[in-house]
Amino acid sequence: MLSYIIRRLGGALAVLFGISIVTFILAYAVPSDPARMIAGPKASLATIMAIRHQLGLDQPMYVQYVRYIWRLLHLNLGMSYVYNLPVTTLIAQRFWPTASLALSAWIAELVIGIPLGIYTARRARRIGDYIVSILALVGISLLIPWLGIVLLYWFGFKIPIFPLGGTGGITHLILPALTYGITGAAAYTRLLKSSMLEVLRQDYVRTARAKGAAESRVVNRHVIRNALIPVITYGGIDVGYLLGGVVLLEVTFNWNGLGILAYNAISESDIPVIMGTVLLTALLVVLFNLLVDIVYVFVDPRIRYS
Amino acid sequence: GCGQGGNTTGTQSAATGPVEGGSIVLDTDSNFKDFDPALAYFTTDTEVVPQVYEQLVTYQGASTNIVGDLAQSWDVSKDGKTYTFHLRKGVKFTNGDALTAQSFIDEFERVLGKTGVNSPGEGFIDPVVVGATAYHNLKNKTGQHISGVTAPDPYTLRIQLNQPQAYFLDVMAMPFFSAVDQKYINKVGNAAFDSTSMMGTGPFMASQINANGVVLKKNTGYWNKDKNGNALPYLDQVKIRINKNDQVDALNFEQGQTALLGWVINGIPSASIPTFRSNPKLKKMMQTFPENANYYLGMNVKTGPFRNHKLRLAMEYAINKTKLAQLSAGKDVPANQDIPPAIPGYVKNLPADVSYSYNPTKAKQLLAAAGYKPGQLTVTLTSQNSGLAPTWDQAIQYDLQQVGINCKINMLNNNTFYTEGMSGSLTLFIAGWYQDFPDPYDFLMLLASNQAPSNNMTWYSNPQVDAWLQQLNTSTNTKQRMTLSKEITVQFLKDAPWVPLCFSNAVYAIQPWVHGYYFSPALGDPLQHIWIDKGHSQTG
Amino acid sequence: MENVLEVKNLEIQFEINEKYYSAVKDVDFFIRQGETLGLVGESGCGKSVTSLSIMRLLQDSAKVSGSVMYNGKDLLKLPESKMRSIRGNEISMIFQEPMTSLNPVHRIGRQIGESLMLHKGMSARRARQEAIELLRKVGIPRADEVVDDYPHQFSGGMRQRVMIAIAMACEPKLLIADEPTTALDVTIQAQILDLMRKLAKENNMAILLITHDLGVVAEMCDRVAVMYAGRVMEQGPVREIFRNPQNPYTIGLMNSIPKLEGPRTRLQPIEGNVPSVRNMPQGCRFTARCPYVMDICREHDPGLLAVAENHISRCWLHADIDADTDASKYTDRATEERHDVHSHAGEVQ
Amino acid sequence: MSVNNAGAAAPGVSRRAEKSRLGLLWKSMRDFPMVYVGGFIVLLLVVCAVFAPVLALHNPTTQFQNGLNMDGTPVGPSKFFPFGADDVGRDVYSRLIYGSRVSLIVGVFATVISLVIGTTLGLISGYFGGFIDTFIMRVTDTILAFPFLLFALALVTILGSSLTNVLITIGILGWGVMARVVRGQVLSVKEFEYVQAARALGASTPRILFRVILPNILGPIIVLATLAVSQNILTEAGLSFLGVGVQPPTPSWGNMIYAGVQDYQFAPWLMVYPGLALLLAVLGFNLLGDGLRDILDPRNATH
Amino acid sequence: MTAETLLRVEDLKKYFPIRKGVLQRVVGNVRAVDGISFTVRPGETLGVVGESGCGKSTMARTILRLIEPTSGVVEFEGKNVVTLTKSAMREMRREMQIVFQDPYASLNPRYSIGKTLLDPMEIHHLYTPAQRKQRVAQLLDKVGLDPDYTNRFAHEFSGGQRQRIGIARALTVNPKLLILDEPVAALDVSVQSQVLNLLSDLQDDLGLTYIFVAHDLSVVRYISDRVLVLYLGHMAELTDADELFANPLHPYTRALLSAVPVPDPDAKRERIILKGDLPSPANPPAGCPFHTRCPVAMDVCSKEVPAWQEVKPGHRVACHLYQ
Ligand SMILES: Nc1ncnc2c1ncn2[C@@H]1O[C@H](COP(=O)(O)OP(=O)(O)OP(=O)(O)O)[C@@H](O)[C@H]1O
Ligand SMILES: Nc1ncnc2c1ncn2[C@@H]1O[C@H](COP(=O)(O)OP(=O)(O)OP(=O)(O)O)[C@@H](O)[C@H]1O
Ligand SMILES: [Mg+2]
Ligand SMILES: [Mg+2]
Repeated sequence: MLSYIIRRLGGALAVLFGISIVTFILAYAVPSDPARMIAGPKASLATIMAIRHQLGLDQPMYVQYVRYIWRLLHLNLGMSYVYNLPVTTLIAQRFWPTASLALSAWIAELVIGIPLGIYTARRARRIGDYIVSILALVGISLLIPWLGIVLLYWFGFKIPIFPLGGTGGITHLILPALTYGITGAAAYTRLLKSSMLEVLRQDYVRTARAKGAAESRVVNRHVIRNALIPVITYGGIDVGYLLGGVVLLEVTFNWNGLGILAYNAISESDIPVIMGTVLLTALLVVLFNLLVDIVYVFVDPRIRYS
Repeated sequence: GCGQGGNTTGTQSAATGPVEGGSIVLDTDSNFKDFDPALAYFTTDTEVVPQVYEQLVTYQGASTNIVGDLAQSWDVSKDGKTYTFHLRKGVKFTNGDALTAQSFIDEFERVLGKTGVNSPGEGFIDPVVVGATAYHNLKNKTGQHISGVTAPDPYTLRIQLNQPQAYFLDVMAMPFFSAVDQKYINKVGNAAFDSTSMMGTGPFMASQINANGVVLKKNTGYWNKDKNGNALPYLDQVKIRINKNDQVDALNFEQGQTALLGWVINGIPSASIPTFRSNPKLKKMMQTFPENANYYLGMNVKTGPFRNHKLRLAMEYAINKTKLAQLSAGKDVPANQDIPPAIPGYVKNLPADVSYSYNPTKAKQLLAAAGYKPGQLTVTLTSQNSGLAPTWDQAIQYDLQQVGINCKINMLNNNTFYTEGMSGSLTLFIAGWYQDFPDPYDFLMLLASNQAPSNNMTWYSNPQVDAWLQQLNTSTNTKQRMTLSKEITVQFLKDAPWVPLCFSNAVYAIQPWVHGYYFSPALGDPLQHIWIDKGHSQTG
Repeated sequence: MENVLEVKNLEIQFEINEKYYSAVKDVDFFIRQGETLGLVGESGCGKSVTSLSIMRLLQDSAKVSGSVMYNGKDLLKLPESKMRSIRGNEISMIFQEPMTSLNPVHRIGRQIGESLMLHKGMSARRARQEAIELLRKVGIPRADEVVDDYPHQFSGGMRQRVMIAIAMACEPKLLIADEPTTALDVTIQAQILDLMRKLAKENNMAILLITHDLGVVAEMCDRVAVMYAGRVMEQGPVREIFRNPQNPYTIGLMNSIPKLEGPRTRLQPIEGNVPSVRNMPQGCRFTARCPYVMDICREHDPGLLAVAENHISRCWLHADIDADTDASKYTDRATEERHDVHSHAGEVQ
Repeated sequence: MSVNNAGAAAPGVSRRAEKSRLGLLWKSMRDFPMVYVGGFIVLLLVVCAVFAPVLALHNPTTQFQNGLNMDGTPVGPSKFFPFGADDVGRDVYSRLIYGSRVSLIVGVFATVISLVIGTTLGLISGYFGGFIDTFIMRVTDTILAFPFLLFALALVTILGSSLTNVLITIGILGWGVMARVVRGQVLSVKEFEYVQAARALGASTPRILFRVILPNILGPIIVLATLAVSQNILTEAGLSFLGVGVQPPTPSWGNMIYAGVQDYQFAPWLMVYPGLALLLAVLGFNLLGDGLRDILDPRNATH
Repeated sequence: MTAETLLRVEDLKKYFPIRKGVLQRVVGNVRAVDGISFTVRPGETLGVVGESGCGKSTMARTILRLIEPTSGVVEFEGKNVVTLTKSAMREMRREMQIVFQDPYASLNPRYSIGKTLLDPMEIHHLYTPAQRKQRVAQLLDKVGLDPDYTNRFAHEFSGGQRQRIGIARALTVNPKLLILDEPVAALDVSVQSQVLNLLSDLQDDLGLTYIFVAHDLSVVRYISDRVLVLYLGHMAELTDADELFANPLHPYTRALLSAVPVPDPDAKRERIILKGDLPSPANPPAGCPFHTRCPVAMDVCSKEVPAWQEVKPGHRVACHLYQ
């Protein structure tokens, strides 16, 4: 197990390395000059050139890349071109808000999606199944900015139960989490439903029934856990989506977090911040997927890594 | 209202005098980047920096009149080339250090790159100030000085110019040239001073700066008093929250959680304006300020189809500016020239041949005259992908299609747009210009050949205009300058490298219990004059 | 001795495309206390659905009618909660597939202990203790260690023993074993059968042993019911059936068994296939494959007829009739006779 | 519940043997009514797209003077504009009809692109295992761990914005999940003996991959693909929002919705109608996908 | 190599590596097949029996190179199959075919029966399309299925019918050797006897050679000329079928024989019940692999591997009892 984790972390390093190269290339391929951003819209060309020189932007790309990696090996993510702050500081300021936002959004998806999945599986091909499945699809079709505003308007403004956006504790998290949960739950619902239907036809479910277990016990103890594997797999992938899409939640609910930082960095060609946030996101996704693989072992004892 | 001129004052309470104390909350929709006065050139930053830092001179209230700030008075030599500022005595930085002429010299040196700062303010004093270029070009600046900036005594600052400049005091009012405490900067380090540890002589001091916003606290030792002798500022605290969703910001304001809506976010978001207009209570809180900014449709006169003058003229008639103004939720007004109406130099009565108006028939004729059959020409319209641009793009695209020009739309992010624009590779683009200071030169200089292609993204070049611009820059004679402005404007409209589109206005909403707010013409709106009714204190 | 279970007139219908088809019809049999009844028949003839219907474990798509009397109660009419208290407690079941009938994510001990906790209200710790005991009983070495293992760590034979342990946990009165050894190889099969026999004796437990392996039946059972296409074709003491099979289907089945001894002659299979649920012939269901088929067989089902004491068979051959007589009369007679046989059978012993 | 079909092929039923596969499919449709609904919706959308010029009331790009109120807000639904006008005065209804074209093309073709890449890589990865598997999975991780937005923005900025490029971008970025899922399926299917049987018969590797394994893992692929169709329609919307979607004034539901999100408070029709259209498409494709999966699953064909 | 030999297997071994650690080092082997040698003459049937997990399937698959052997020689008509190139191997597959144990898993559920049977001919470019169709009908007829069934799918057939389809599929390419991997294990007696009859009919008609893998001795007895008994990847006994059943030598063979339930309620045979389960091939016992369960084990059994000896003419056994 430990050796497996070590091997996977090795793979993660390879992935991060790949991502760093692609990001670097993409960041440079966009015809947009960071020096211009720093100098402001009215700066002279000379100033811009000076800035370019100062940042090393006049060097060939591979030189810049090697320098970047060299600094990275010393855990130095560089300085933001735009904010004049170390990228690590910028990230550290925003990490927890974004992490809590993403985590609660993810939990909301699970909290909404999984019970609905169980419900639809138990009611498969009955009216309840159709209604819930269609509602879940309605959820997918809603856009986060729109649903977010609607929820804010009704539950933050008209009936002010929740704060009108902004970073904060539990009360601030509920509406964004709900928004993400509603738009994202359907995938879990569908996945869980189909894998539960699969498990429900397994022989060991019949065994459980033959022991005289009540239907709820059969489902809770014998079906769900077995049906969870594909859901967990998707959960890992979903974290990637979530971290990529958290900017929409942040913008809608006024959370000044990593998503916004990354998004702005892209339009401002703030390469150190782009690199830093992309690598961090990638690292988190890879770690999460590793975590998912470890969770497998606890869910399904048949899975062993060596 | 950074970089946006204006003269309308905010609500004033006649009955009672200003109330001291209380705090307010404001929302902004963009991140703060840098609070170093030498670097702050970004809208949000320049709103905050003047609350903490002060300059030699500033504007009086909401007017465009220059008055002393940290300089109690100043003398200008006859030739207009030497400015001597007499500084206010007894002013202290909030850390207790005294303000001296050196505080300004330090900042000039910083702007010229002393500590590795790449200041956008550099272009405003180099090459105007004597020795600026030399100093800027020095590799090793330690122990060196700018020869034209001197301090005969601790409270006198002398600045020498290479040539007279009518708007030099306007330049000195820009936050780039604030007083800073070099000792403090050395202590906290340049980088920290840049971003997290601002410290000046102004009415407020930063008590908290983080990713969520800034909290400004009253500087109890502030030197300035109101006209009744009460200490400024009135407010104990101003909290500025970074809230990206301007629609939610509007809701926050409606809920009474913020004092102003529009401050730092360019007015009430256009999506919320109809809601505000239709609600009588909110409608009463709305106020409109001209922003002193223009939007124009630039055409590349150096390469591409728009080298053809007739085609450019056709464009002047093809665009329905009234509709563009309408699409801005009625905030903006159609433009017929470069300089906005509130800026000196605006030409009230343009000659008939250059007052273009929407006339598709004429546009079609001109297109034919330019040698294009309808549908034969395809152009690419480039714009930024923010704000109104997508709507305007499509309106313009439609207008062009109506006269027989096919138009593709290319939307770029802000930085890519300018990178491309400043390399002169855009054929047709929507751009805008916010004033730096209320002077015609600030707008007209965009047409100078030597600005191409960076600021003059159309590559417009007319030697006559260049000569006039040179004169406009150095002349100190107001009347002559106004004449020059008009001549340049008319000539430029004849050459038609642009289609002026709109002048923009900002629509704000102000809570009825907020008093003393005014929209500053060129700088950040000073918060020191704001006071609020008792019981409305906000902490966010 | 008393009948533990009496199945009468059992009919099981499945819904396919909104129509109901009888997979099992007119099935009658009984099991006495401590007795082992073998239920044999070709694959697909309805053995499993019959056993599942006794436990009321069939899906919603199945409609079950008739009666299943257990200790004077009709299991088919019992409320679900009552039925639950019988399942796994008084009647237990071992399924065909040891590989898939255990939940892969729960420890063996938990799975054995579950019915103890459900029915005997044991604490988890007591149940685990008991599970170890049961594992010992079914002959698994190192029971106290493997009790915390997962099914995948067990071999097929061990898993089948675990299944038996689960079934035996509450010391049921009746054990239904649905092909408990089909998936195992012969040496393991021998072990398992031995074990079942021992446990049945110890607890005076009745067994309904479902299989298609006549060898297993010969070794294990007291009586046999032979099923074909959803019907019981023949029923009687095991020796009777093997020595003196009456029904053409049983005869065919016996003939197709490859033997370990004697000359290696060509096997004699029953030609053809079991009819599908949706295409059951109207009369006797064996007509299409029966070498003795008569006209009446195609028209009418013969019903169970007594051929000897305790021995009944469903075939027109036993009914001494002329082809031209009114068939319905004979059907009636057959039904009556069946009831006779039944009550008769009940009196014996 | 395993259905034992021991007697299914008794001589009495052999007449069914002549039935064509199409007939079987049709028959299955009767057992799975939702697939009807889904199929009908998708058909409806296709009809909209194909016959847009007939169905539309106005030219979708005409900016009507009377489409805007004096204050610049769009006018609401009326006889002339059944679904109201949009922010530059165009007819929302007609744009909706024409918008089905882009949305369907993006939804379907981008999905096809990622399907082709993802399925191929997933098949190869799962089948060969070992180093190839590790390598492909690391590349997949890279794609999955990569922030979509950056990739999309950069790619479209480099390639320029056009329908084709939007297709390519969305397609290229979407294959990661497909590859993962396909690989997982392959891992289990390749253990079946019929795969070995094909090998024993001398089938080449591509044949085994695409003709033996692939048909057997279509179920989850179809479901994933239909989900992806709706997701891709939304992604196109997101790209339009960032100015890198399809060329204006070409309507797509995506760019209509995003344009409408802003004005939702005073012009809800801008977003509601395209939102409903999108919902319809999502429902249609997903119901169709679910239905197809059920039909293609041999366990569900109870005859 | 005489013309009398169609297939010669010599010292065939298949070890599945067990990997561990960061570097995935091989720390051990599952010795699924551990040194098997035998020959098969044309037209004969070699039965292979043994407990579940003793390596029968692995042996069958290794002979066909569906799994690469660890070592050993497999000679088919004088050619060493183990060293053939990939394309030569594909060609060779026409000669050697396999029928799998599980009739449910070995047919592609998405293929119609027609496609299942046409596919191999397409792969090997045999016959014209019209001839192929004809041949499908012929083959279906030959295995006793109605040619009308060509458009049906596997799930519509019973187990016995599926197994026939599996056999027909193997026959499409006219193989000389057919390896049957427990072809009747999943079938009930009446269907089983149908399939067994079919197999012997086919052998008579087409002159096929069979390797018939099973764990049920009574089945093997019916079909085989000679029988090979395997235990834990090793050969235990090899002799003529009649001889084996009349005179089993190896204690394991005896146990196996005694364990087969006899369909006779009066038969009171002494049953040898083996203790415990099959040991793991990953960790086989030292000495004779069977000694842990052997009822007559001696001291030497746990120390020395018994030699593979011809005890009587044509009767080989590996057991210390006969050394
Ligand atoms: N859920 C169901 N829907 C429709 N038909 C069913 C269903 N379950 C079983 N059947 C049918 O009922 C018949 C009896 O099936 P059952 O499983 O009882 O056979 P069996 O005798 O146990 O066979 P085997 O020996 O293979 O286990 C079969 O023809 C089968 O096709
Ligand atoms: N791919 C593999 N990797 C590791 N071990 C394997 C592999 N395939 C088979 N084995 C092991 O090799 C041994 C022999 O397996 P094999 O399938 O040949 O047995 P068998 O005699 O055919 O059994 P059965 O009668 O159950 O089919 C078993 O212990 C099995 O676990
Ligand atoms: Mg069964
Ligand atoms: Mg095997």
